[in-house]
Formats: sequence, C-alpha cells, structure tokens
Amino acid sequence: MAQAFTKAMARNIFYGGTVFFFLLFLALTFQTHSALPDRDNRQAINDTVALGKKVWEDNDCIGCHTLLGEGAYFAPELGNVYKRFGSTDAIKAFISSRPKDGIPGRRSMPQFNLSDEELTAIAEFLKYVSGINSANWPPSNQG
Amino acid sequence: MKYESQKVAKLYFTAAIGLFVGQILFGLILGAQYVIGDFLFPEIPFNVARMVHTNLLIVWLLFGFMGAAYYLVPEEAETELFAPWLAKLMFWIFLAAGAATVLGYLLVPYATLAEVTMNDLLPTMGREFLEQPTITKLGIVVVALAFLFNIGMTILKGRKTVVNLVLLMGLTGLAVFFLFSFYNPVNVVMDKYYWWWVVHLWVEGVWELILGSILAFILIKTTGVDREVIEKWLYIIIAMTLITGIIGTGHHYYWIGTPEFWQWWGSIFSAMEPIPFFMMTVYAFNMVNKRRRNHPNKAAVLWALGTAVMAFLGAGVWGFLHTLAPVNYYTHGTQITAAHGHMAFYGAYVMIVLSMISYSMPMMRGREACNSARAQSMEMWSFWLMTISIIFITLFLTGAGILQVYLQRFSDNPMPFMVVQEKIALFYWLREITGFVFLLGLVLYIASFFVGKNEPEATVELAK
Amino acid sequence: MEDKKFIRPCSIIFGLLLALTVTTWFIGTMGLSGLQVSLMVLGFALIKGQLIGDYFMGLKQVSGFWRWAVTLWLVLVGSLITYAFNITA
Amino acid sequence: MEKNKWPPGDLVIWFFILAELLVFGVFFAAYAFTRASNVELFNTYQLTLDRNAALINTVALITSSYFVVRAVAAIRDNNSKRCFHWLLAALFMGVVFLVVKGMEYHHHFSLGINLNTNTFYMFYLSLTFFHFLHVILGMIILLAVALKARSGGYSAAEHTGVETGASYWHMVDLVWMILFPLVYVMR
Repeated sequence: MAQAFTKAMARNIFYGGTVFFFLLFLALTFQTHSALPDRDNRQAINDTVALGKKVWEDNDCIGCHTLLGEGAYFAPELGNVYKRFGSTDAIKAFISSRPKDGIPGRRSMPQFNLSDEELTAIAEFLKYVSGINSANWPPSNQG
Repeated sequence: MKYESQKVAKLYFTAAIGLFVGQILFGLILGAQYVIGDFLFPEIPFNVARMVHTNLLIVWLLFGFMGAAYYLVPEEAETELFAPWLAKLMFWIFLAAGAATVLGYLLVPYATLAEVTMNDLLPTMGREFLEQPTITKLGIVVVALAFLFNIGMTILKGRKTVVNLVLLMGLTGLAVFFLFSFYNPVNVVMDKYYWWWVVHLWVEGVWELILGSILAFILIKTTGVDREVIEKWLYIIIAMTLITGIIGTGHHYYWIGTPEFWQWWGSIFSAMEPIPFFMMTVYAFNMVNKRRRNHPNKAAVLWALGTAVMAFLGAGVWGFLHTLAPVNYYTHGTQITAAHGHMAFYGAYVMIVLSMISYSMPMMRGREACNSARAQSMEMWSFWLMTISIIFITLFLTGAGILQVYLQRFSDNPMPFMVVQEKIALFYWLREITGFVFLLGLVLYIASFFVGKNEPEATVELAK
Repeated sequence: MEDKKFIRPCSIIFGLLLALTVTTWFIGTMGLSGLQVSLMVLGFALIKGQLIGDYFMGLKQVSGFWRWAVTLWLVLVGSLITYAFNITA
Repeated sequence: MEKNKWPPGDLVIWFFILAELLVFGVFFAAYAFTRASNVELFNTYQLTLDRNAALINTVALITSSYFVVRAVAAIRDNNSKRCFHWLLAALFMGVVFLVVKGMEYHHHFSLGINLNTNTFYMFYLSLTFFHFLHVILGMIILLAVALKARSGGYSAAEHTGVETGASYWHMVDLVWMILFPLVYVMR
C-alpha cells in the first residue's frame, strides 16, 4: 500500500458520518416530540402562563437564576420554587417585597415594580414549570 | 501576507481585542458581586453585568472568526477578497449594533429595552446568551449573510482548499443554527430543546470546524509540514467532532422535561467528545515536531499549541467530568458548569483567535513575518499569565462547585442556596483575585503591540 | 494461488459461524436461562466475533496493534457483560 | 507468511471502525449493567422479541459478510464482474435483514411501543435501531463500491476501496454477533 490512509477517505467519512449522525439526531428529536405531551405539562399552559413567561424574559430572570438548572448560578433555582415556597401567593409576596436599594452587603434581587397581573402571571408560570417532569431533578428541594 | 485585501482583518482584530477588555472588566465586576453582594447595586445588577460579559465574549469571538476568515480565505484561495468594501461596511454596522446593544443593556432597565425594541412582535429576548433585542438578532443575520457571501464568492473564484471549505462549512453552520434563536414557544421544554440547537451545536459543533480550520492554517504556515497531511488530519478530527458532538447534544436533555432515553444517548456520545480534542492535541504537537522549518514567530506557535492543550483540558476533560447523567444529576447548574465554561471557552475559542491574531497581526502591521524578540517575549508572558490564571479560576470554581453540590444536594440535610453560597465564599475570593492576574496578563498582551516597534524582527536563531 | 488460500478457510469459517448461530438460537427458543447458559451463549458470540475479525476482516495477516484490535474489544465487552450478569446471579 | 503492517482497506476506516466499536461496546455494557438492576423487567420483555426473526437476520448478515469476502477474493483475482456479482448478493442479504427487522419494528410500533415505553424497550430499540442505521450506511457504502467495481474502477493491483467497504461491513456483522445473543437470548 502506497499510503496508510488517504485524504479522500477521510473526507468521505466526515461527510458520511455527519449526515448519518444528524439524521439519527433528527430521528431522536422526533421521538422526543412524541414523548413530550406526557412530560412537559403543556395542559397547564394558558394566557396567564404565557404572560408569565414574557415577564420572566422581559426582566432577564435567567441572568441570575437557573430554571431547571439552566441559567446563571448567582441566585436560587426556580424550577421547583413553587414546591419550595408552597404557593403562588408566597412567590408573589417575595418578589413584591424586594427593597428598592437592596440589602446592604448582600446579594439582592432588584425591585421590578411588577403590576398585580404580572405578579400573578410570573407565579403561575413558575407553577407551570414545577409541573414539568424533570426526571426527579433537582436532587434536593433546595434546588 | 500576499494580498492587500487581507488587511481588512486588522479592523476586526482590533475591535475583538477591545471588546475582550470590556468582557474581562465586566467579569471582574461579576466576580466582585459574588462576594460583595451589593457591589454597584442597583446601578448595574448582576444579570445586566452578566449579559454584558457573555455577549461581549460572543461578539468579540465572532469578530475574531470573521477577521480570521478575511485574513485566511484570500491567502488560501490565492486571490483578493471579493468585496473589501463590503467587509469594511459590515464591520462598522456590526460594531455599531454591538455597541448600541451593550449600551442598551447598561443604560435602561432590560424590560424597557425589550419594550422599545418591540420584543412583543417576535419575542426572542431574555434567554441565556440570546439576550440581544430581536432587532439586533436580525442585524446579526444580515451581517452574517453579507459576510458569508463575501467569503463564499472569494472561495468560488479562487483555489478551493480543504482549510477554506471546512471554514466555510463552519461559518455557514454558525449562521444556520443561529436561526433557531428566533424560535421561542411558551412551552418551556420546547424552548429549551431548540435553544440548545443554537448553543450546543455552535460551541460543540460548527465552531469546532472553525477552530480546526484556523489551527490547520496556522500549522501549515508555521511548520511547513505538507498540506496534504495536515488536511487529512483536519478531516478526521472534525469528523469525530460531529459524530460525537451532534448526538452529544443529549447531555443537555437529561433534566429539562425531555424523555429519559436521552440520559443514555447523551451520556454515551458526549463521553466520546474528548476524543477529537485529544486527537487535536496529538496532531498539533506532531506537526510541530515534524516541522520543516523554524518559524520566527515563536509566540504564534505557542498560542497554537496552547489552544490544542487547553481545548482538550477545558472542553474535553472538564466536560467529561460532569457529562455522565448520574454525575450530572448532582452537578447540573452548579459552579462545576461555570468552571467548565470558563476553561473551555478560553482554551478553545479565545486562544484560537489570539493565535490567529498573533500570527497575522505583525504582517498586517508591516513586518515581514513576526514582531521583535522583545514584543514576542512580552506576548509570551501574557500567554502564561492568562493561561495559568484561567487554570486556577477553573480549579477554584471546581472547588466551589464540589462543595456546593455536597452541601446543597448531596448531604443528609441539604442547605438553602444562599447559605451554601456564603460557605463557599472563600473560593469566590480566590477566583476574583486570580481574575486580576488575568487582567494583568491582558494588559501585557495589549502592551506587547506597542513595545519593540523600532527593533528588528526576531530571526529564527534568536527565536530558538 | 493466493485466492484459494483466502477463500477456503473463509468458507469453513462461514459454516462454523452458521452452526454457532443456530445453536445460540436453539438455546433461545428452548427458553433456557441461568448464568451458565448465558455465559456459554456469550462465549459462542465472542468466538464468532474473533473468527470474523481474524478471517473475514483479515486481521490474522496483520501484525502489531491492529492484529489484536478486535480481540481487545471482544475481551473488554465480554468481561463487562460477564461481570454484569454475575452480580445478578 | 509475511504479515502486513496495516489492516486491509484505507486506515481511516479502521479508526472509524474502532470508534464505532467503542460506542457499541459502551451501549452493550450499559444494557448489561442496567439489566442487572432490572432483571425481572428485562426477562419479561425479552420474551416478547421474535427470536426466529433474529435467527434469520443473523444468518443474513453472516452470509452477506461471506459474500463480501468472496467479492474481495474476486477482485484480488482481477475479476471485476465477479466482484460486482458477489457484492450484489451481499446487498441482497442486507435487504433481507432490513425487511425482517422492519417487520419486527412494525410489530412493536403497532403495539404502541417506543423508546419511552420502558427501560428494556428503550435499550432494545436504541441498540437495534442504531445498528439498523449502520446496516443502511454499510449498504450505501457497498453499493458505491459495487457500482465502481462494475465500471471497472478496481483491479488486482488497486482495490483499496473494496477492502475498505468490506471491512466496514464486517464490523456491522461483528457488532450484531454480540447484539443478537445479548438482547435476544441471554437471560
């Protein structure tokens, strides 16, 4: 053999392998989609939850908190905050009672001045997220 | 440098370094906020500083990639850039859009920014790393299209090398997968599922093609090893990258509501993701050992070898540490992830851009092949300062993460998040101090552009 | 002729592979279970793998690492499976 | 007889084969260890599989592999036409495998079984489907080789392509040799 291996073969494996595994990825994505209705708590989605997600995004909550473990690691996990706090009222009370100038020397959550409707919506959104089947994650209630 | 139009890269690289400085300054602010909770509160809350930190990183790396492409593609294609004016125009548009976006983050509350940029028409904001206003995202698409057109036309009219083709594929993939940032359903699981098609398929997919091709270019230029050999290995490495990395996306689908078969598929394939990085390390060192000539730009070779090692450590080893589902169950969303993120981004992408700058900048600034020995020596000092700093930052964050996992999740009486944060504050202090050493390295790096300007170029003998 | 030297052993191996396969299937349809049976079936599988590697893939004619690449894989997989079946039995 | 330094075919394919074997190996071990903590579940659902179909498929793959061996022998004899015919025969056995496996899948899917049904089916479907895709890929490679052989693209002097395709196909066979007893028989 003149050469142990050739560039042409390396190229073929690159193209073939990429297409192969991308198609496999699409097949698994398809499986995922068919499994989601039983897991993602979509029946709980309504206009309030949709507004809640908008409030969540418009205030960049993910910039400090994690949601199902994704986000920033500066403040507590909120995917299970509904379970940790026990009610939507407790969530609303916590958010609306943040002091405007923070707590001296400590990490503080800003006062976002949310309307009552927005407060309800964000709490309902977090309640909806807590209903997602996250394969028993997080390991402890503390997030 | 063979073609006049390659010089457009200088603009891009200059902007990249400038934004890099901004990124590090905001990183220091974030690090300070970790230990002095009310630092700059409420003027710059943590989430705003973090957006600036991460977005600047992404934008300056994109500037770096574009600059690298504008330098490398004409040289490989052996022809002038298709439209240098377009490259310059897009530079200013991108820079203006980036600056306006960062100023928007800093000057008005995020909710106001969302409102004035009419986020409600097509809500895409408020998701990690994709915080940019929708209009900025559209701007990125336009810039990317113009860039791809320019690069594509250059390749089309010139010599088609493997390095160019792989780079073009990587950049096209970057643009294509970015489109998923416009998909944002209310359903949180679907939102997260496709969010990873941007984030994971970028950094553990198509970006590695870009990384591979830039590294191959530098190796061809600095070692004089036969192009055929380097290109062959490039193909094998990127083949392994995508074979493992595409299904490897599954390691993000363990706990976000997606079905549990992902725990197996994700674990098995992502556990192999270090293989291409390991191959890249072996290959870079092999090529340098087999070099046919000693390139006088010692600093560039150091950066290139550093990339290969640090990418393997940061992306490969630190990724593997927490990629298996049973481990990730405890480490998901802790400082372990942050540790991995810092070393992987620095090792793979920051270093490859700095390698390219190190290789090409002297020539664009009128040198024959490299900077003076003094400038190179200073640059290499900055290499070691920044690299060792990032290693220690990673180690401190890993320490913080292990303790956090234990106290908050593993022990019999899990403690609340904020209590744990105070218990691990020592690690955050050490990280912040190391951050200043990193800044010092960055200052030296910039200074290296200004020292020894009037001294002669380093020669091979001197560089030995 | 080189050709015959290559084909004849492969034809014998082909027969052997078929015989081992049918035996395995027979054990399966009889519904036999238990550690010994499982390990025997696994043993057949490893032998089959080795034969394919040696003759069909032609690794018998190769020296160095590649000579034992398939064998190594079979030993690794075989021992992991054996271990896993042992801890349940 | 003097030994070769490199295995037959292009060396790149052997790196690829090694990587593939690694993935399958990990999958097999994962199956075995998961079974260890769910023995009853695995034993129960293993009985729902069709061992006769698996026998046909095993025979199909072995035969196909043997035909590929004959194809390699033919091209070493400088007989492109015979090489092409043996490859066609090998491809036909591949089709048999796909059809039989497809019927098995049809049976399971019509019962509403999918990756999320239970751990056993997750593994059964993942492993066999991943292998199924490899059969398809292997057949595409063999087809490309066959077409090139027919147009006289190989000779006794230069037939690396045939050996490369053959090596990959034997790997697909090799993996099934473990998969078949592990998933269908061992209990």
